[in-house]
Amino acid sequence: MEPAGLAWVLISSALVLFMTPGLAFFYGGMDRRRNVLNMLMMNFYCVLAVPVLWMVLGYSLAQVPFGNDFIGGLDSFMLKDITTAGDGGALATIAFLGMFAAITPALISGAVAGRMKFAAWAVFVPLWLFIVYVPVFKWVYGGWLGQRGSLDFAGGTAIHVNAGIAALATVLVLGKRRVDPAPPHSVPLVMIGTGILWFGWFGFNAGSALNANGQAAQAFMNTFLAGAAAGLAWVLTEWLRDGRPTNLGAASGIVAGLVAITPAAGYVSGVAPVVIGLIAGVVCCYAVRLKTRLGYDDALDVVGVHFVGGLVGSLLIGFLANPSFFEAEFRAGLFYGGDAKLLIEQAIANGAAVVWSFILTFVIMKVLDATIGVRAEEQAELTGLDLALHAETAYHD
Amino acid sequence: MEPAGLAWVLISSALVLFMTPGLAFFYGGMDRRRNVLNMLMMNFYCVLAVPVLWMVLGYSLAQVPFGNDFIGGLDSFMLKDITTAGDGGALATIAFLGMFAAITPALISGAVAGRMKFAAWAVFVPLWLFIVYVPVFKWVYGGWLGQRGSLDFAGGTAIHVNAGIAALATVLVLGKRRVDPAPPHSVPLVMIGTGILWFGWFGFNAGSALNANGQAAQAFMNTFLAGAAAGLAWVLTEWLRDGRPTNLGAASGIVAGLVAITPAAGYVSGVAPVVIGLIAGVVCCYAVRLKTRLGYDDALDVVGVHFVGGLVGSLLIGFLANPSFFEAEFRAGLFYGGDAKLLIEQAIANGAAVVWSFILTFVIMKVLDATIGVRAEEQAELTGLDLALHAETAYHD
Amino acid sequence: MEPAGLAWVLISSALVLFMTPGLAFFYGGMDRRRNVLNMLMMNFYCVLAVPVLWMVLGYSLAQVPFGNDFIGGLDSFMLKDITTAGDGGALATIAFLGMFAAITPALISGAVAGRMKFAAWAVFVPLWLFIVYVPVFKWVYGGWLGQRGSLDFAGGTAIHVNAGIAALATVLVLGKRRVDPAPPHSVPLVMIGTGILWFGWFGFNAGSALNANGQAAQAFMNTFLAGAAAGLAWVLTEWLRDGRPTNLGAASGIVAGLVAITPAAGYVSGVAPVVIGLIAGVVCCYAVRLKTRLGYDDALDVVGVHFVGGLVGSLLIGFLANPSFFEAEFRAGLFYGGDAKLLIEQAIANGAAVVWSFILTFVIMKVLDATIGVRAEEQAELTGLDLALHAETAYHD
Amino acid sequence: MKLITAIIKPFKLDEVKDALKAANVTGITVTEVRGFGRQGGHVETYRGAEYKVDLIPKVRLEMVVDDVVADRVVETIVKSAGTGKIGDGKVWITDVSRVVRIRTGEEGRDAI
Amino acid sequence: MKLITAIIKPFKLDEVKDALKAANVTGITVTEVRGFGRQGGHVETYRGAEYKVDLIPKVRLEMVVDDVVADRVVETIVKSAGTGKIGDGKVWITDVSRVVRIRTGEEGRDAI
Amino acid sequence: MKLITAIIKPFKLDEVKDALKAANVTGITVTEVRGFGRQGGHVETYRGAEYKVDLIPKVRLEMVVDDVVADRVVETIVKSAGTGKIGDGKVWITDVSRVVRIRTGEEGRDAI
Ligand SMILES: Nc1ncnc2c1ncn2[C@@H]1O[C@H](COP(=O)(O)OP(=O)(O)O)[C@@H](O)[C@H]1O
Ligand SMILES: Nc1ncnc2c1ncn2[C@@H]1O[C@H](COP(=O)(O)OP(=O)(O)O)[C@@H](O)[C@H]1O
Ligand SMILES: Nc1ncnc2c1ncn2[C@@H]1O[C@H](COP(=O)(O)OP(=O)(O)O)[C@@H](O)[C@H]1O
Repeated sequence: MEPAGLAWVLISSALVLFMTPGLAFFYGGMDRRRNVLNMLMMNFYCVLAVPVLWMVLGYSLAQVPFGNDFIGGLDSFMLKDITTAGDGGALATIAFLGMFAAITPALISGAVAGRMKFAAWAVFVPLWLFIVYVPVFKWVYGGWLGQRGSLDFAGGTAIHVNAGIAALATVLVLGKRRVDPAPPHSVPLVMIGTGILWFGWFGFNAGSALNANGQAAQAFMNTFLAGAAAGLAWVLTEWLRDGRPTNLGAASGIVAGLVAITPAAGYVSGVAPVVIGLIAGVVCCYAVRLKTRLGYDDALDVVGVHFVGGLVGSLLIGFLANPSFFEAEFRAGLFYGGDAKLLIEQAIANGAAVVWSFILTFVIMKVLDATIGVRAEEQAELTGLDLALHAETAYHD
Repeated sequence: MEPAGLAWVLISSALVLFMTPGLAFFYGGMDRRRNVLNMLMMNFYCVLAVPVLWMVLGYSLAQVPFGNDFIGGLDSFMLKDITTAGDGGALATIAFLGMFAAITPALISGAVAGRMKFAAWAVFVPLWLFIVYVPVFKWVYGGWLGQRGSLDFAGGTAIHVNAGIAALATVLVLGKRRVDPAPPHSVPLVMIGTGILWFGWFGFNAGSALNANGQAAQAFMNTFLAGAAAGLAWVLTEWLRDGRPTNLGAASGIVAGLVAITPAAGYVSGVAPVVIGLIAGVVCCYAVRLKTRLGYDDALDVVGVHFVGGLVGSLLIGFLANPSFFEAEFRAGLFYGGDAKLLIEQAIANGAAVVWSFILTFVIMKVLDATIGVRAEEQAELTGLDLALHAETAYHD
Repeated sequence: MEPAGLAWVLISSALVLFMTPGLAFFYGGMDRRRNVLNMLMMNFYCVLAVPVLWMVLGYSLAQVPFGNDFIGGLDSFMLKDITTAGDGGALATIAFLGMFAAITPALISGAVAGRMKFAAWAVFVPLWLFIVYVPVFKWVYGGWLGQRGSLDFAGGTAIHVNAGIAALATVLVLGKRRVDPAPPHSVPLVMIGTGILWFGWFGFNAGSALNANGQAAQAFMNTFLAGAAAGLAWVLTEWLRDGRPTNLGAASGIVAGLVAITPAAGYVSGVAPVVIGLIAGVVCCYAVRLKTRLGYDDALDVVGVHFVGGLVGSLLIGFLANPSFFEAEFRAGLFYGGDAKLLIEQAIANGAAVVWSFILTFVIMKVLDATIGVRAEEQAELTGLDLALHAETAYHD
Repeated sequence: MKLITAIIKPFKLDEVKDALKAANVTGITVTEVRGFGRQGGHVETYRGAEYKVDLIPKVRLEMVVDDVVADRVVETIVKSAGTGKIGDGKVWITDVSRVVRIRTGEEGRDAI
Repeated sequence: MKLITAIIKPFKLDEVKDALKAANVTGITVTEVRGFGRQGGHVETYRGAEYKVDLIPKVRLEMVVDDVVADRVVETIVKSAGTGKIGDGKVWITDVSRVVRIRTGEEGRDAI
Repeated sequence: MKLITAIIKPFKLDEVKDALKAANVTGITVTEVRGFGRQGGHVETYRGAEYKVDLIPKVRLEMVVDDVVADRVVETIVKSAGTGKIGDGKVWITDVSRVVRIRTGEEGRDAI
């Protein structure tokens, strides 16, 4: 990797690291005052445990050798044989991917808010990382799904659809909260998280070019436009529908747009990011209501935003992928002279990820429930998880 | 653009994007508890609506063709014909400038705090963008003001003076708040905003070199020194004058210094940034009191900090511009062997911007007031805009 | 410096600037509600005063000429003769080092929380900068300690051990708080600070390579792994010991690991950062209890985290330094084919820094106490420093 | 008229409120308070240091009611606020010599 | 002595405080409370889900006053706190059998 | 039974609480309040503008106690809460006609 590319990948990695605290605040602000620390802890825990696991085994299983169809091997166990070769490019890439591995399970925490035993979460994260995240990541990047020609620039399928559907499985095992949902305990904290997430997402998407080049610049532009367009769409939708434009709507729309553009960021151009953003904003604004229809308790709408948003973006690639713009070798979308093949591959890739992720996440949760138990005690849930599970209270005089 | 320059412009763009949430927290913390979400929403709205407008038409009118005196054209409508050419430099520059377009109207929100109808703001922002920001930006960058030789490195005239005087016009139409000003509802939130703003301002100023070079490095150094010097000057001034050094004083001084150095960042060197910072810090510390003298209700001192600070910095260029240091082709300031010509051009440029911005902002506000009305209902103002306009409350248990 | 290196050093400098507000929130959240603004102000003051002092004299005394054993000279007084030469590399480096100079005294503020007169702090910071920080920094970088072959990549000895032991001296002069310690007034604010600190620390450590190269990439990876491993170690330690995993434990562990890896970041590789992190996490988790044993009132554990963590990391270099990995010319650690020489040099370097820093900090504080007094009035301490010293209150309606 | 003051557990607030509404209590004023009592407190741990918190969050309800219904209202509160666990709280009654509705100036029974 | 308790609208606090000062009330204790009553509450919307908030912010004033002035003080509050709109609040009086000023130990009239 | 209400300085809370425990007061309810009185307020300065804050933080304690101990409890509070400086606060007593422990339904003396 040349120095400029390295500088870009390094700063992008730092931006992605910053996203996990951002996600913690985004979720934590939406949570109850008495549960906010449990939410922050579930997120920070991911960025404590996952990097170590990634260094030891995760990276090796997820990427080495790149050609494997389903899973890597032990060639890079403990980062064996990784040197500063290529001016550090290999190291930077491993760190960059490690940040992704850390934030993906963290995404699920929003769904289980307010009722999961922390000890169960502490075991769930490593299990989910190796059983669900690593294989799906491998399939998509270098593995059978990628080889078939499906596209996922920065992790729409591998990360958002994957974590989003896993969130559904977790809450189905976990069951509903004993207390009614409450309004966000601190909307300003939600907005702090949103600002950090958008800021970090530029590294997440544009950094995925793994170089400082035209594709990175377009991915950057797409991240800018899709986040804005989706936020605007969500706010206008609720303004018309509910009568008021809200901060939480703006925040949710921005995130929905960023999720949707993630798989497409390096493959679409021009007006496409705005189209993707607008569609994702409107669709997710309605999708978050599914839980009341269908009756699953996805506390902070991980399914409605990450699964739905990721799926929308991933499928829209089938229409909007524009290889000629990037002078690159990937299939064109239906609107850019391509045939239905790409759309089909996108459907297959997401279908495969959904099936694997849902089933195995469900199994993991069931096993945990049968062994250590996944649900917090009733008293803890009623009087607050922060005190019961962490012996802390968020705010004092 | 070469890869290193691209990496620098991309990260700088992300930093500027981050500034709008930073500004939201800076203002929101100073606002009342019951109005904070309205303030955050006014700021976030800018970063939702403006990027889309910028992509569609704003950039084209503001920059293409560069040579136009007063306004661009439609050549880049919908970013038509923009490619990844030049390794993505064009795309990065458009995104970078789009961030500036988003934060400029947001600056005005601090003046109208606590009494403006959100629907009016939602219409004001696009109108102001196209009628005031885009033309003034064009005049300064490539247009008649720039051609005459006035200097504005990162937007002292085009952004801060422009938004600052517009803030005055808006509050003159809007009128005073019905309730007395209150102390900041959360000084820590103000400081979070301040930290983000300073951090982002390095991208704002040093990124404006549009390359990773000596000018960028000096602009970076200037942003560091001027922010510090102005914060120090403000704190010492109030310590002597009012008897206490305050956090809000430090925050206000930092921002005043950053505003003042913005137009000069790429044209001054050595001790100059400290001089500019010290002057801006003292002057703005007194300027924020003008509103009580003159009786306009500029809630969070947009005039006193952005208009005055921007003007101070822009005029000081007339004394401190140092082309030989940069081995570049711009006029020298009076203290660096230049004649009064540069100072005069700076005065003309700011004068032109002030006249246009003030008059047209005033007209826009009057038209809005005559049509949809700009002022929130009395009840909303008394009991809180968050609930009345956004059906949200900032903090819950 | 080549453009890519410049871009990396510039963004790294911005990241380090962002760390001081981050530190302010990390400390401020742990402080009492009625003292939080005093804490924020002590930190922000450092980033107002130090940059100006650094530009005027600090840099020159700390680095020019590089060869001096004990202290620099006046050759770069007021940044005299600094040009954009080398594509701005010199300027970027001076700014980068200035950020370090600003945050180092800020580290001490955590120890004196809740009882120090702000006027005394305002004088302490410049005195400590020139009398303690600048010389020790010179010794380590280019001076006699560095020449002897001790290693300190990003400031373990020069910054963390130095500030950590100085914190001990300050509290010994200052005495104990009149009121019992209280729990953190806002754990979410602590976590915001933690997120910013970790994010910024990538610039702190990886930026210290002063180039975008393999060493920067490894330093980045080490910063990632050591922060995570230490956070994990602290959380698991307290989970076993106290029965609960806490957010403050995670935050403290992350910072402890980042402190410990700071001196080693560019000299160790592979599993070493995880080892350093795990050791630092466990050791510091116990070290923070020393104050109750030994009876000094280090309010927010600057000694337990920065002095101990920095020392642990600095000494572990003696075992883990791995020059062959970096194809560089420094001594190898005991586990990498080196002899005890490096470990001895590390001990000498830290010993020298500790003796100088402790004694002179103690003297400075004694002199201040004898002249203007260092301790706030009892009333101020009981009813809150924010109001008494800054005429501000953190939170209002 | 009587003033009924009740200290209850926070998570019981909605239940009690609904029960009171059902019992035709037309107005209640609610205050977040902290209470010390038999329940004792809890311990929080920060960096391994234990902080004994013996004031625990409670909610205080006060309502002015007509004499005749006072006792019934008390029973309603006791029934709806009880969990049987220590810390459920107290209810007490004090006399009110005059009550006025600010909006109308109405007094006594008409004021509530 | 009498204890006068008033529940008012938050934005009326300053007005009422000034009126009471003018009426020589020398001391007031103010509590932020939430109230439920005829006024009903409001609805907040988050992600399209409606949250009915029927406890609305109010301010509670309490002041111990001399018997002879009690009624005048009540009128003062009623006058200054009223907006004529629903939700203005209540004022009520209860008897105080003893009052002490902590600083001096003074009792009764001298204590307030 | 008697209801004792005390307004004290916040930093005195622990001291008073301990003194009351020592005096066998088994339960106390604590509220954060703001007070206006002789003490006057303070001035805060933001961007050079002065804000007069005449409501200063205080803590309100209320406890229902048996008639026989009421006066002793008052003395306990006065002693432990006093600093001799203006702003120390007040204590007052009102009558309670009925008190119930929610958990058990116990009344009167047994309820506290
Ligand atoms: N004598 C009292 N006066 C006022 N409030 C009391 C009194 N005793 C208890 N309380 C309040 O009731 C709450 C519960 O009381 P506690 O003794 O802990 O449990 P229980 O009510 O089950 O006996 C306490 O936290 C306190 O707020
Ligand atoms: N019976 C009552 N006892 C105690 N507080 C009451 C009572 N009724 C009303 N309040 C308080 O007064 C506030 C206003 O009362 P409400 O019935 O809404 O309007 P109004 O006073 O105009 O009839 C309520 O929010 C509540 O805080
Ligand atoms: N008449 C009163 N009724 C209720 N509370 C009062 C009264 N007078 C004072 N207070 C409360 O006591 C606090 C202290 O009273 P203040 O007059 O300031 O000092 P002191 O008690 O020493 O005379 C006030 O802030 C207020 O909260």
